[in-house]
Amino acid sequence: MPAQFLINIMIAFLWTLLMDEDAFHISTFIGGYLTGIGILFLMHRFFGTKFYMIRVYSTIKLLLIFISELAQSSLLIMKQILSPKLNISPGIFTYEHSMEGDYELTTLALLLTLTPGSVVMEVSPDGKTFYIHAMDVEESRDSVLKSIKVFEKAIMEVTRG
Amino acid sequence: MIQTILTIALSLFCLAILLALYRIIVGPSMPDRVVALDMIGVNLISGVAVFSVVLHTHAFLEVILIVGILAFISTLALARFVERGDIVEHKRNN
Amino acid sequence: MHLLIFAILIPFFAAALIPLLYRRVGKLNIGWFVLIVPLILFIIFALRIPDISAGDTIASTLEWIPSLGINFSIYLDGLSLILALLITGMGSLVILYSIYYLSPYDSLPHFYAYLLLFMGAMLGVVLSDNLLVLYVFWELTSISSFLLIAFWFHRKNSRYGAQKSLLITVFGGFGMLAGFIMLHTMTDTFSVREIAATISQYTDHALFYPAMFLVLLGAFTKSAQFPFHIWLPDAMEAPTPVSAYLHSATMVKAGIYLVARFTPVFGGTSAWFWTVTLVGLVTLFWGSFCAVRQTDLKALLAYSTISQLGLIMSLFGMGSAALYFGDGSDGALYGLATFAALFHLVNHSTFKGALFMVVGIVDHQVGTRISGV
Amino acid sequence: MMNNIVLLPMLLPILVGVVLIFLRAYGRVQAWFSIGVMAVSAGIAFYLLEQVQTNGILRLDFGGWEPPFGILFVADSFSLLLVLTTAIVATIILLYAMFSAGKFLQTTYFYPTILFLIAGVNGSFLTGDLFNLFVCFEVMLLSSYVLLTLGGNKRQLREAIKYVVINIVSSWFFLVALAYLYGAVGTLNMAHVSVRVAEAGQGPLLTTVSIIFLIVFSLKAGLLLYFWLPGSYSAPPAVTSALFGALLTKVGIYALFRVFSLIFYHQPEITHTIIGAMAALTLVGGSLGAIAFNDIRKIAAYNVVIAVGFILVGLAVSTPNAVEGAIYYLIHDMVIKALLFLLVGTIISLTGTAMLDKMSGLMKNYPLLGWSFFITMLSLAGVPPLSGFIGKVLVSEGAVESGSYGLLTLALLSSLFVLYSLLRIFKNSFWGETIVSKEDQVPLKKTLLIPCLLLVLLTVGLGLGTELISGYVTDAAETLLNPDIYIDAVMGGGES
Amino acid sequence: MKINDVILKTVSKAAVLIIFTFGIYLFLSGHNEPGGGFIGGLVLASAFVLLFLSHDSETISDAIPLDFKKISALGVLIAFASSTVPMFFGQPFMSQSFGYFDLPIFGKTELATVTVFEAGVALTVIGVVVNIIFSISEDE
Amino acid sequence: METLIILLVGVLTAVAIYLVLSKSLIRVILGTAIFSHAVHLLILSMGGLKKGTVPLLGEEAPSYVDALPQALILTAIVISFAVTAFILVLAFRAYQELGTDDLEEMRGVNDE
Amino acid sequence: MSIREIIEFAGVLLILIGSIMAVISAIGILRLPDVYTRSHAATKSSTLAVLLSLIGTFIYFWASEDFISVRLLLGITFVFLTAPVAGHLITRAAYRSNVKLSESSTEDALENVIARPQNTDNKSGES
Repeated sequence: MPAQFLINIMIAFLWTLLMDEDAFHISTFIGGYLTGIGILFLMHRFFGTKFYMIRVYSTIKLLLIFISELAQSSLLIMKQILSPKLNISPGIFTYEHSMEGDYELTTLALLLTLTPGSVVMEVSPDGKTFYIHAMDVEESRDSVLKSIKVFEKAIMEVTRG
Repeated sequence: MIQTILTIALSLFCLAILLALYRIIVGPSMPDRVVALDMIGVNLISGVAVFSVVLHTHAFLEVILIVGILAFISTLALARFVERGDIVEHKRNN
Repeated sequence: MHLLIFAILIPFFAAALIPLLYRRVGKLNIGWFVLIVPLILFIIFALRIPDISAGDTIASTLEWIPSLGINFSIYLDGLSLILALLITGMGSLVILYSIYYLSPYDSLPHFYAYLLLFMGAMLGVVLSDNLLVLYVFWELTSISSFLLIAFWFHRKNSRYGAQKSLLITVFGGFGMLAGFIMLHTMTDTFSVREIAATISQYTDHALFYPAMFLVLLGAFTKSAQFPFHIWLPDAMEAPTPVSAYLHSATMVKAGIYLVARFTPVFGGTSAWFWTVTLVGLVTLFWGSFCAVRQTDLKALLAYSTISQLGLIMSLFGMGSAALYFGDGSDGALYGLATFAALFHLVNHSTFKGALFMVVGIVDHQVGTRISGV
Repeated sequence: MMNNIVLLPMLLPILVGVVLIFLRAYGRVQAWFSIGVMAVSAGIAFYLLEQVQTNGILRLDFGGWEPPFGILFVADSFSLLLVLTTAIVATIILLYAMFSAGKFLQTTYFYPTILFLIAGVNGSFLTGDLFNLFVCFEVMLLSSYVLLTLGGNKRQLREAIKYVVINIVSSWFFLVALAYLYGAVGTLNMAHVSVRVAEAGQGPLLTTVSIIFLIVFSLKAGLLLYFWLPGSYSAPPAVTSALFGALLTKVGIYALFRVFSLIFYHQPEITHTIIGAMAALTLVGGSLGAIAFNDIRKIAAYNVVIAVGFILVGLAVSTPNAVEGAIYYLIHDMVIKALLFLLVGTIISLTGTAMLDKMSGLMKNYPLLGWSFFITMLSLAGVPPLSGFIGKVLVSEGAVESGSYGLLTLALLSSLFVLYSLLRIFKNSFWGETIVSKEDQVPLKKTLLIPCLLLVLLTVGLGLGTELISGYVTDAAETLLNPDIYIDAVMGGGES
Repeated sequence: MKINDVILKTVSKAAVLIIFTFGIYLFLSGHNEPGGGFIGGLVLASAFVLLFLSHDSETISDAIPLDFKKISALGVLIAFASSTVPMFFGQPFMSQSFGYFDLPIFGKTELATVTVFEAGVALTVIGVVVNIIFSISEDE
Repeated sequence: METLIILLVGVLTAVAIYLVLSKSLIRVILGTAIFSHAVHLLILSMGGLKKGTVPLLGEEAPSYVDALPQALILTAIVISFAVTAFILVLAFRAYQELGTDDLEEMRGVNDE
Repeated sequence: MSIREIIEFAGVLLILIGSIMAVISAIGILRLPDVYTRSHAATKSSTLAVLLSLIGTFIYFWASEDFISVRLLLGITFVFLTAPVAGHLITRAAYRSNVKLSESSTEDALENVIARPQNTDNKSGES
């Protein structure tokens, strides 16, 4: 996967050199890069792996999920804050995830922390279990459990391709 | 128009900081204060950003990142202190 | 530059040499070597007698801090010569005496070094023309006296007496220094002769009387005049040769020398006359009065010394009356009083020195100096 | 006129100090390096002093910014005399440190800190900018904090806290004064400030600012506000207190002289009167303190206070004689205070106690030490012909000239108290029955006496050889009394 | 239950990268823009502090074998030595000079001697700050 | 504006002095720190609060503010930083050695 | 109104929304019953608030001066990255230092996992 990226950069660099300009122009480089993407899209089967822009796509998707979750959760919190009576029942519950490696784990934890009404409080020493504090346990447990699957899938798309 | 909105935004940030300040003073527990402090840091960042828009200058943009870094480190240090009573461990157990 | 400057410096060099010499000489009594110094000096000064009595004076200068007008200026006239002879002569005798008096267990090099230090300092006092240099030697006499009184410093009384004498004489010295500085401020010179020559212009100066009293303060503390006499009896803890030499014959005469030296400067005022005379008389009576009550022979002699010093002081005071009453320094009163004072000065030195030495011998032989035991 | 060499007395110690940090493990090497650099800076200071006599005041503008912009170093006779003395005294103290310091001190950055301290001191003497003076003060103070706490026994820590807090507060007051001065005259270059003050006239505002300066520098110098001094000067080891006693208060005194002779000289009836009153009270307080204690370190520390009062009498009077005398006395005091603290430290290390009543009869066992102390005592009391004498005479003469008889009396009486307080030490610890037998006596390292004897020689030499330095001192006093010389030298090159 | 710091460690790795980049940028931009040795040094030091906070001191000392006391000393040395250099060319202490050079790839670049001085300052600040944080916060 | 800042300086100084005079060492340290900030503000306002852009070469504006007070304050901040750090370490050591951070109690601790 | 001005205005509007959110989350800090719920307010809405205002600023500069501020982007990334971690750390620290959950809490899965000292009247207290 990184190999593809490097090749792409190389193509872009080559492109820039072939243009034979006086100075280094970033626009030429970007043009070269785009050309490289095209070439790679055509050629990626020869490298035997998936086209790396798919990874980029999933990363962007993950980011969008992040942002939308953040917006949702903020709105939720603000609704609760601004409601005249606090009608919440906070609590802590556990969740066992299926992530591997520090980066996946951390990403999931960050995502969870930003989802509506939940904060990851503890990670068990083996790293398998999250202890999550929720604003409204009953309500958010379901939503968290539901959305968490989506997250896991999104993350795995990025990390494992 | 824009200036008015920006002024309002700026004063709202100040208000938020003052509210958080109240939480710092009242407490009641140490983590409460840390939470509020973290919030002040975050609001300060926004305030600086808005301020640089008001003044039409780029000179303060570095401040944003620096305040962010410092707020994070201080929150981290305070949280550790609350949690374990030390800040830098010599040798971690695990 | 005159040879006489070296006369002052010889004792200092000799004192510095003693520690080296002591190692070489070994068991031989070092006193014999030390004795040579005052003897030579005595001869040097004695050779000057004809010149001085003919009315000549000798002056010479060695530069020290010329930019501030502070120099080793030597001035030898009759008054100085008498005292110089007294110092060297008594010095020789006392050293001779102490050769037999001190036990070999005492720290002889220290003793002789201090004694030579004192001798040099005292010569400096009587020969200096420059006020500040005079003050330098003045303080040196106080210090050497301090060291000599505390020669047996393991005794508590010695330490007490040494400290008391040092504090009082240094206190007086500081007063005298202030007086000298005032004189300098008035006349812009440190030379006694120049001051005496020009002082008549400054008698109305605001500093004139403060300067006079401050100089007198120095003289009175050194010469154990009432009420500063209290250090002298305590100083009798010193070894007897020291008592004989410093505390009856020479050092206590420094104050009197000062008064004599400054009579031409301040003598024309009533304040000088009354102060010197009255203090002298009170000291004379108080000293005698106290002396009667003493049983310790040395203390008795100390108080007797105080009263004798008072006598000499009052004589100088009376002499100055001649100046005050306009009789002039050529008058009979001035001449007579001064002559009497100087004569008694020498007189007292010799007889009191002898008495002290005798007491020392008694002490040695009998084992006590308390009479009536 | 551009003279990079002016910078060296501050730069060299810093550079060498930094290098020494890398040589942490080699105590001896560190010591020799520091001694070497101090000796070299003594040579430089002497060379500069000669230069000043022939070429007039030297100046170095940092980065080539002409005054009044930028910061600059100015070397006149007064500063250079102090730099020279600092270098010599520091060399000797370092010698003592090398012979006495244990493994512990050598490996805890002792020498680098000393060098930084000296750099701060020299910088304060040489700088021509008030803010830079503040910075150099802080360099010096920070090093002194570190020195005070090195070793870290309880007493040291306690005194250090007091010392540090007081100095921090006074430093901020220094900044307050700088702020007001900057607000009033718009510059901090000393010569330029002087010009501006002279132009605008020293009104009530500026006089008030000058009094803030007075308070700040008095705190540093120990003038009247000396309450912190005895404790912190008596707590640390001998070498440190010798450095403190010899150098730290002197920087405050230097600043007082500089500021009140160069800048705020227009209203002497207010400022100099206050200085006089403070000096008088300092003399009284110091004298009482010196005779009140049984702890010989405290006695020595109070002697520092007395000396400060005495020197400031010279400034309060401000006649040519008095200023000259004060300079002589300042130089003398640097030498003799170093000696005093070294001797006191040696006595304590020999007897294991600092209490007067617990020691006796050292004279028998350590005669050389005893005589050193005796000469120190006399020199401190201003007994001729030792080094304290000429300064005392001249300051007294200044007091007489200006009619300040009260100050004169106090100054002379304080000398008596000095004498008495030290006489007590001498009498109790050196005289008396020797209570320690020959076998039990702690051996005195001969090498420890070498620095002491060097200082003794110095004090005797300064007394007898006054003529050698009198030319420089006169020049220094002349510059102090005529601010125009200084101003011309600094502002002459640039726009005026 | 033992504390599991995995989230903190992972995030701080990323954060340290950002801080380092930013610190070096600040350090280099000090010429015409706000920044410079002192500020850059502070930011870089905060990166070290973050590392020490999120990991333990021994791990970091193994990973980054630097003696911060010596770093600060080295910084002072560089700063002062670079200020001394103009003295050998007859310029006043602390004189700075700069020039424009044509470097390959970078094009026309400004090189100023002040950068060396700033590097010294930055090193000093890093060393001092890390040391201070260390001595205050480290457990016995 | 200047008046406002001067008032702020006054308040800060009052707070600082109150803190410095208290018994607890840590309060004293905080007091000195606050005092330093008050002084920095004072320098700033004494330099004159003028209209103008930050004095940077990158910025182009008709007027710049006076750069000197800022340079002074920057230096002063560095120094106050160093000093505060030092005294914090010192207080920590003292707390370890003497077992108290109360200045009154510290005085009672015997020598050695 | 040109496009440019509209974009500028959008940026400013983002800033305004951000500021309003900041105030709301600050109210949350005051109103919510315990540390844990408060940290929700601090980590979520507050982060969003600052992100909004930073992005607003970024857009504004982009629109008005064609200035792409990498520093701002770095800042946004940094805040985005660290704010959740801060919340995580604080809640963890709070729980481990015996700050009680609010009365209204219904569930405590950590109760039996982390040994908390059994003194009820601890110093940190409850809200």
